Amino acid sequence: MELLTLTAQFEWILGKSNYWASTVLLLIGLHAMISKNNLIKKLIGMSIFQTGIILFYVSAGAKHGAQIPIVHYGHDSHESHDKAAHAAEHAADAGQQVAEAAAPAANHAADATHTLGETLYANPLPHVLMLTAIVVGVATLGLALAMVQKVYAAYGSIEEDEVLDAIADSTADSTADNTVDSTVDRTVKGTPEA
Amino acid sequence: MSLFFDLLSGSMMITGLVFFVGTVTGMLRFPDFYTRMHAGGKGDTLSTILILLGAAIHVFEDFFYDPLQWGVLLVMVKILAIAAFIMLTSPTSTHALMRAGFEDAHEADETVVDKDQDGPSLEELQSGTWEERS
Amino acid sequence: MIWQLDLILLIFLVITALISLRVRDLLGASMVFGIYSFLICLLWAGMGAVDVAFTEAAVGAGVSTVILVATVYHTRRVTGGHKRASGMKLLSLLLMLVLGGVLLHASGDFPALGDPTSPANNHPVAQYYIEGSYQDTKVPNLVTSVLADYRGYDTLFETVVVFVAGIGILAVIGVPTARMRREEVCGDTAQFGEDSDLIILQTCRLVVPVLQLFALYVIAHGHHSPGGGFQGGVLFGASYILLALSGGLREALRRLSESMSFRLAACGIVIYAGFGLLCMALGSSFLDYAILDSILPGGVAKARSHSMLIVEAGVGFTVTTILFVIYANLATRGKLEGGL
Amino acid sequence: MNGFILGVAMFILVLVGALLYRVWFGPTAIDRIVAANAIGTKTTVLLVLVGLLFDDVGMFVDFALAYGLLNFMGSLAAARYFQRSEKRAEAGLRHPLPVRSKEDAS
Repeated sequence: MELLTLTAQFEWILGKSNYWASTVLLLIGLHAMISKNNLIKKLIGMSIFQTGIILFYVSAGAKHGAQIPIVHYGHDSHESHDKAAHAAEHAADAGQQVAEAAAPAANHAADATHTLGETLYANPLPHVLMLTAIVVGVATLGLALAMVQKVYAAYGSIEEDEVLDAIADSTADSTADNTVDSTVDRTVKGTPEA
Repeated sequence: MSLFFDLLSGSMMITGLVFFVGTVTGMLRFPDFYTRMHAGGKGDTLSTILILLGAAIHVFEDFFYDPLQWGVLLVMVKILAIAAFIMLTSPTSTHALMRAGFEDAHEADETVVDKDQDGPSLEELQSGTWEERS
Repeated sequence: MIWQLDLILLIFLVITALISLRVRDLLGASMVFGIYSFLICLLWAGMGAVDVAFTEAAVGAGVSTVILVATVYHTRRVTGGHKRASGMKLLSLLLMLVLGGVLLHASGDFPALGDPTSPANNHPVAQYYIEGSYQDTKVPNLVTSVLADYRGYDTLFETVVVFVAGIGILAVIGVPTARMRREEVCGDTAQFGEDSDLIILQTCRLVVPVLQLFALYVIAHGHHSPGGGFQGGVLFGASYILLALSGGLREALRRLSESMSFRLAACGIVIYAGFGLLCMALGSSFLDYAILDSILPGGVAKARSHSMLIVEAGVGFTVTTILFVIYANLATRGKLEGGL
Repeated sequence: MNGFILGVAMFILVLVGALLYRVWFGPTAIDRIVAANAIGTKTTVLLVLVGLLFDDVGMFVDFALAYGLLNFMGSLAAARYFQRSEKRAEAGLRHPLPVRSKEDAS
């Protein structure tokens, strides 16, 4: 392993920092899901785990010096790449209108964006995947929270060990615990601090 | 003229930062919930609005040199709208939190209670036992 | 990419994650999780992922914190001590050490962050989305065109997952008998915000209409700026949640009842899937909008653009209503009255 | 000017880091909520500044506006929590807080 200069080392660290952070977040979330006793804490851990994964994907699609993945097509362009995209658009329009006659021009414009396209815009694919993952994540978080409320209504606690004890007690009784019902108010059963 | 805009927006941002430093100092150093809320409510709103105004001026500079860019003007209006909504919502949340802390029976630190006044104590107000003497 | 902000934000993120798991007051932990979501939204904005940041902004500020607080309200606020967690903690730490070692070791083989020539960025599919999608669809926002057009199947079934989550919540904590009583209660005219604070009520009266209008703008303008069905839907759902927080859940349910919510949610999916079937009926494959050229004006590319708008509206319907249903059920333990 | 804006953004971020002290050690839940409120407001500002740094504010200002409209929902929910649990206690229902301790920070 060759020795790196200080700036090169710093750049190496910068190049890995997002992956490290996502690893750390993954581990924090997973650790919370395994070892925390409280169910809501477990769910917060699950959300952190999820953001760790999202961070990994978004980092994989990031590019240095790239624009956000929205094409500049308007008239408010200063930079040269905007003009190139603009020209490409015009050429493509022309290519559509005059059909095959203008095909070489359109191809040329496509080539112009091809060279720029690699570094110009951030990679949109991970963004799409993660965007839906966030909304689905909050829907599943809601479902999980509903289950937590149900567990509390049934066993009077959201601490894992207390719930397990309650389950063990109820199975130890030969008679099934019929008072555990969704419609019954839990004041009968819910005495968590007893 | 560019220098004028830069100075204007820069000075607004710096003023906002000064107020934000005040906010943070207050929130870290003040002794009890009510005083912290005071610092957090006022300084935070004002500093946010000032920095956003600075950003709006910075955006307006582009429009000033090229008045055909109506999109840029729209962006400036949006930034001003953010400032307006912060001005609306931030005091509301301060009010809600102050009320919540009051109802949650938080105690005031004794160093900030004015003992000379002939008014009710915080406990009397919170428990509702105090009645105004006519 | 702004690496200075990036680096600080990553450190803050890890700290905030640790705090939110360490705090034993669950209400505090929920709010700290809100801070976590603020910071991660900033991180994504700093990395140029504006659509992801928009979604996180709407979800983190508007929905996830509120539903966590609602659950804490209906369960317990303070977590107890650890009776037998210590053995599990040790095991977990050991596992984390092994897993962390493996993952950190593997990260040495990753391409550097922001490398434009990395395999993920150099893949022909990603290249095609960047270069060809604007010519294909005339939609400047590449994320929207990939979301609603190229990856239409994926988005359709993600929407279905959201819908199924709503049904699942109804199945888990919905209380059918109380729900029938609820219909009668709905009949009488409840005063708007009878038990709310005046200042909060008036502020929300100003904010809610603006928020709804803005949500519609976000859905409609998603072609040209960050936004789209998911973001706008979350904002619209958040506006109903805000109405419920200020004026009472009863008021919000009077505007958008639960049965109507589910009808609209199903409607959204029917719009999306029906549009795909329409493409099939016209002789192309499912969700291939190019064939709609014969119905919609403006050429093939414009037909795809317009189709995306309709599909995004369907997504918006589903997300709006399901998020409101999630809040309404979690805030009241499924009874749809009383509660938070 | 870009360097200046980056400096402003970094400065705000460092101060947000100072607020994390209040989040970590804040003796009660409501202190944490106050800090969360301040951080949420500053997030809005930082989003606009990041947009200026990208030289493309128009794309960032939309969700900064969404934050401006939404970031008081968390504090509103928390405030409603306190108000409602107060009412439940008055009505003689079982309070959701078994122990109403002031030293709930671990």
